[in-house]
Amino acid sequence: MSANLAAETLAAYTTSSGEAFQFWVLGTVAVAGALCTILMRKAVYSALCLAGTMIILAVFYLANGAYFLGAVQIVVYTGAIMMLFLFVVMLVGVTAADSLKETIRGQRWWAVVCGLGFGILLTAGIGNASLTEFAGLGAANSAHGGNVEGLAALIFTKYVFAFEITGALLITAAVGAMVLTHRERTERAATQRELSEQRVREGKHLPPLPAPGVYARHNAVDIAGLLPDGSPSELTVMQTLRKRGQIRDVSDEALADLKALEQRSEERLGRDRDEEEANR
Amino acid sequence: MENLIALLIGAPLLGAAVLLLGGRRLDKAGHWIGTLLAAVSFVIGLALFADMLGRSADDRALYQRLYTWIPVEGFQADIAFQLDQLSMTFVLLISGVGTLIHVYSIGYMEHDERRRRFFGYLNLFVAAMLLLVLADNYLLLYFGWEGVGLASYLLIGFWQHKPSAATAAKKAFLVNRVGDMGLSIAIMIMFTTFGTFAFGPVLGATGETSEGKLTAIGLMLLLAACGKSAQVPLQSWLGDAMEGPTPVSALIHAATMVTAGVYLIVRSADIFNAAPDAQLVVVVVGAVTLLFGAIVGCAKDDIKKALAGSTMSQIGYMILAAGLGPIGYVFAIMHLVTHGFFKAGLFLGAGSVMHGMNDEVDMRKYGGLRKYMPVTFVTFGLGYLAIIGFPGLSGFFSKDKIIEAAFAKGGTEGWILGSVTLLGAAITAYYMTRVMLMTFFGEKRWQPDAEGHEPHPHESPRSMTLPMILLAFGSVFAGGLFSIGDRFVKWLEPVTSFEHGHPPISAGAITSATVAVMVVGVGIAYLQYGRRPVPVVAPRGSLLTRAARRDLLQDDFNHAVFVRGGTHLTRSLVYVDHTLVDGVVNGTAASVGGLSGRLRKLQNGYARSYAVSMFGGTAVLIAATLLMRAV
Amino acid sequence: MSFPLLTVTAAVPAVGAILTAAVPAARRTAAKWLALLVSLATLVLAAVVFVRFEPGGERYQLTESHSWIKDFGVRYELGVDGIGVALIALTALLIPFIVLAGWHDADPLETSSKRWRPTQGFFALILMVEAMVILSFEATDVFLFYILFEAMLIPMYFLIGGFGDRAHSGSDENAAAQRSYAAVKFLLYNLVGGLIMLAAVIGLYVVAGNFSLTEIAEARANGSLEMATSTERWLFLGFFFAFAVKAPLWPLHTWLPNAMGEATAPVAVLITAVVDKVGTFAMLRFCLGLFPEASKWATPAIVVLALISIVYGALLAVGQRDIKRLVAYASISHFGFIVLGIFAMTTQGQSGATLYMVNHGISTAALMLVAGFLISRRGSRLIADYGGVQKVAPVLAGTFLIGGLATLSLPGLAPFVSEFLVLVGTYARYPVAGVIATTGIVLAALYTLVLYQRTMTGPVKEEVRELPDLRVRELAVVVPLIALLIFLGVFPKPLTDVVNPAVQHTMSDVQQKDPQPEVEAAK
Amino acid sequence: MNPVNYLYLSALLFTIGAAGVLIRRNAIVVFMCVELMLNACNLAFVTFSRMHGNLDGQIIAFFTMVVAAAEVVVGLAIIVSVFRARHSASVDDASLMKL
Repeated sequence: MSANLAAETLAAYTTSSGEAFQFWVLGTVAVAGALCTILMRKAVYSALCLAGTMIILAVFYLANGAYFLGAVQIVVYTGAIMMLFLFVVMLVGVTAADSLKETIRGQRWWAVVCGLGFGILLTAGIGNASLTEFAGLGAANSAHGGNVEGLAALIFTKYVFAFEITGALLITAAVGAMVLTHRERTERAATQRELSEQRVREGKHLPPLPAPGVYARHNAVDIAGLLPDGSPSELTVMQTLRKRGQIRDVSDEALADLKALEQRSEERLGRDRDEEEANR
Repeated sequence: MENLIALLIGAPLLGAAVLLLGGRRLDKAGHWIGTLLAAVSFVIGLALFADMLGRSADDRALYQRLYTWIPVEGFQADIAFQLDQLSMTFVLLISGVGTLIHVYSIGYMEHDERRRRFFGYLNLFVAAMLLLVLADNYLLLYFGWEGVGLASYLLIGFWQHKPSAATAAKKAFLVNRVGDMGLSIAIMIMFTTFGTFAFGPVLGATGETSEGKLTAIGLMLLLAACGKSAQVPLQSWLGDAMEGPTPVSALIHAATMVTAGVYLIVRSADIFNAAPDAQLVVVVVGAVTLLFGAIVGCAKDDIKKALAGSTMSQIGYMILAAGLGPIGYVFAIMHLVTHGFFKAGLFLGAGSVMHGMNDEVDMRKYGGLRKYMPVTFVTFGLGYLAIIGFPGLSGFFSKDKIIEAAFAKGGTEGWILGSVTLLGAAITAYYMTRVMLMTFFGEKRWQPDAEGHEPHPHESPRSMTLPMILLAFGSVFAGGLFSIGDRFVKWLEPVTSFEHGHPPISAGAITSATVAVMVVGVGIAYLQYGRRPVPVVAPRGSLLTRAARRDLLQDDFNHAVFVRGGTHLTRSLVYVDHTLVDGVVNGTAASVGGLSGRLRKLQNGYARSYAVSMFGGTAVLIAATLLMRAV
Repeated sequence: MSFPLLTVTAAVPAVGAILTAAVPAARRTAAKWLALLVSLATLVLAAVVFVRFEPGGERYQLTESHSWIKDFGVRYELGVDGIGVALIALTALLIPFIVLAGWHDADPLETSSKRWRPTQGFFALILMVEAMVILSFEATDVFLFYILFEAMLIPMYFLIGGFGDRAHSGSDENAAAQRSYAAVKFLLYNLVGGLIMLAAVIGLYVVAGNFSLTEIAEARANGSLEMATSTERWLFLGFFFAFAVKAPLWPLHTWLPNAMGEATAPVAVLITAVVDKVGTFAMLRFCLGLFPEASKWATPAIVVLALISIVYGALLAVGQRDIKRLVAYASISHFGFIVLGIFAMTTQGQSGATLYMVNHGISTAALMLVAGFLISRRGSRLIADYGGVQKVAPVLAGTFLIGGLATLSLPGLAPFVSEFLVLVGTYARYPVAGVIATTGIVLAALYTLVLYQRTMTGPVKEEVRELPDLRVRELAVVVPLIALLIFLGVFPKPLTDVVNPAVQHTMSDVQQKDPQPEVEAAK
Repeated sequence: MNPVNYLYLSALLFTIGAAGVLIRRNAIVVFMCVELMLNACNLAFVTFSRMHGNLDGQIIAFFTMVVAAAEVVVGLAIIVSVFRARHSASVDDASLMKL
């Protein structure tokens, strides 16, 4: 207990060399994580990198004497919010990789200029402010018996209105999310018969769609089947994969494989023939 | 007694209000109401006159103050009246002649469906004119001055359905407004100089300011007088004003309103006395107009326009006399009064002739009318004799005095002015004889008009002849009555001041010369129009005649310079306003539009590029904050 | 606390506007009567203000003061001086006539849907404008005034753009385009002016630390608030620009003819007789009251602009072919006189300018409303389409003539008094300007009489032969206005009594004395 | 070590996050970057709280988290429904706002 208090006091008034070491190591990792977040082509990697950064931030909160926030950061942010992100990434397509090629003219250039300028200005601003001394949180944390108690005292007195309003905001957000994502079915779902009749009326794809990988060696669903002329048909891949752009483009590969197969069978057949001829 | 002064104005004003607001139900009685109220004014005037005669010469002026009109710090304009001998003279002339002409109009306007309104306007005029002469300050005078202008506008344009009448009315008002501008500037100068514009303080303090200021006031007053009294260069409206009904021409454009300019100058005598330069200009204007009007009068075939030229010329006499200073003021007024009688009589006579001739005004289509209209002939004839200065009649006395005064001006000036007035007298005799001969003598020359109606000349009804007869009496006797024992001079002397002029030649010689030139004028006219038949279609005539027929090209000049120039100016200004002033604004709008069209392309719809600008903006804000703190 | 008379006077039309707007679609007539009643009630309140105001008393009377935006020292501060009282009276007086004159202007076309409610909107907007204008005459807080100054643009915009004159020469679409052009032009001009004023208002706050007119003026007078000369000038220009747009002064005038031409006659009267007066009023109260030194500095330039306005407006009026545009240009000329009077900085000039605001309101209302009646009968705004109306509709022609005569300042009618005071006041300080301005009276006669001659006299045109004369409702509009013109023309004392002390205050604000008459000065 | 370093770190993370918002097209990644920026701010708040010896900074950070949670919920819901409708999670595809 006394050790805990001592640590608190320490965190509140001074920075130990241990904290400095922790800062430099974890800080580097956090920056790396942030950079990875924006540079990874796949959203799921970005999410994971971000989660890492957030966990490191939670550690920094703890180091700064914000014990409650540190815990909340891990539980709410890393736990809840990042998971939500991952869910959505799953929904949208976990393996889809974005092209990092810029399409808006001048966008990247301006982004870099603004980013650099902004960073420099912020740094200058911080450097400009005389922040060499600091008060520490010891007194504030111990006023009500601890960090959590202190926060509680503030939240339920001074910030009680804001707190209540955020409560309302959360409820609204929850309801809003449901309204946005929930689709009420306003009509009876079409039966298979109706669907086929509709297809007949529209005059397209009367027969069932071709199955994927007809000529392929394996029945992977993400490989387009090849048409008789050897070109791959996207129709053969299921719609969701198509939309996500997750068709494995195998045409060349398949053709090469085919060629290899033919060659091999040729060789074997030739060898067999040769053998036969030889046998004859 | 002084409380009656307001009633003088009030009676006709009431008449105007009742008649103009009363509506159709007064159509039957309207003319009687109008005439009655004008007569009431005349009776009050007579009562005041009697009262005034009962007091000593220095104590005759009456004052009545009703209330403060415009109460503003340092600017006190009162509704207040002053009735002195000068005003009295005018009151009697206006209400007297005015009443007679009301009576005359009952007959003359009998067949006009808007007769009630006509009488309303006439009453309005009488009220405004009385206000003009009774005002005790220049601002109130200005009120009356514009009031008579309005009445004149309404009456000239009474037959509004005729475009010519409407145009003439507008022209009269506009030209008068130019004169009014002079009057208002004069009042402004007075206000800044004297701090007031009441007659008493202003005229009493003329010695305390510079001659330059007084000259400026005098010239501005003269401009006003030129406008109202149709003096050169603002004379052009008077001829056109004859578009109005003839009683109007008689009352407003012969006897009363046009003489307001003379009143103004005589009333402001102290200012002019102290500003010799202004006086000189007055004299020159008078002299020029007197010849100008006379020459125009010689050339016109329209009987009313000929008389209008004559009016202009006679008022030129008055203005000239007024410009001569104390030796002339009284005679200016005297001529004004006698002229009021005989010119009103002449116009009424002309109206009577037109009445009998289906409103024909071209004298070349008259001739020999004396047999058909004996009363008109006699009264017109007496007026004619009066105006040409036939010895013993009114005009002789008043005009002779002016000619004497002109000579008495002294030096070269005196000789020039004297000769001009004499020449004027000769021309007057010439053109009036011409009118007389063409109208009443010779063969009958009238023809059926376009619709085949042959005129049947006939004498006018009693209501018309009676005023003519009364005015004829005035034309014959007024001059003598005034001159015997210098009555008129003594009457007006306390107000206008008077000095006996001393002409370089004897008065007798001047009188003889006057009579002689009159005889010459009559003689020439007789040779031209009495001995020979008058052609129905006017001959081409000499260059001067043709110019005179066109008012000596004054109208053409005005038209070319002011009307055409003004039209061009306004048109080009409309263009400028549209293209330049508005164009600058619209151009700004267009260039802003163009700029935003270009800026619009930044709006590419990509949220990310908006985010860049937001981010950049934030960076700029931070930079600005840092800079501010650094500074 | 005493009864908040000023607030109530402004609140009655505001509440009336809301109520009028809420009248159900089918009850159009009820909406009209309601609007008329509300405007009459406002008139009664304004009359109470006029009577309660003591000319000899404090400068600002019937004051109210409440805190509004504490952090910026903005207060809801009301108070009236004589000038404000006169203009409130004018506004309250004119609105009933405007309502009455516009009785049928916003009736929906028969083909339009049952639920459409233009009539309610029209009258509600008029009442809203009235409320804002009255409040702006009462506001003694600069910020409050600024908000009202801008806010009244909104209802005016809809009145101009939404309820155009049905008489036009082109096709319907063309008319609609013209109308929306006019409305947008009106809005843009005034917004630009307002924007510049906003900058000046903020600047004033930075310099003075609060928005109270009385406090700032007092601090300036007793020297506790020093302003750098250049600061004062810039602030003055900012304010003046906005007011010059609104007034409107040459060369910022071009929105007025469009707006007045395209709007219905009652709305045109609302623009020129009521709303524009806020501009000239504000010049007197704010420009002179807050920035006396800068006002004196700018006077020569402003006098020149005013003179140009007078002559230029009159000349352009002569050149117009559209009756309503002609009246608009005439108004520009008259506004020139008002500005001239204000900046002549003499008692006569400023009294004259204040009277001019009132008188011009009444006379333009008379002329424009009669012109509106005429136009609504024939369905054309072009002068050339008329002729000989006098013969078929003598009362209409007569009232039109009187309105015209008032416009050309005939003595005996109210505008003469004010115009002459302005001229005398100007001449006393700037003789040349006085003389140039005097030419305005000739030009005024020219455009008025030309208009009258071309429309009313001459042979009767075929198209106007069946024109009916004024109806009872229209007479009820015109006759009181004309009576008022004549009454104030011969007895302006009730007005001058109220205005004189206020003018004295303004004169002491700018620390100017009337030039002494030469004769007295010599003594 | 001076805790001001945390601020520098915070600034750096914020800038990285902002750059990510500008560069990435995938709406989900953009969203993550926004979260990164919010977290960077929170770090700054917590640091300030420590410097000033005042818990208010932590309270703000706390509120930020709550709001961020709400925002993420709604934002992701929007992304999902947009993806459903347009079969794309690219922010550039939703560019109907241009004229």
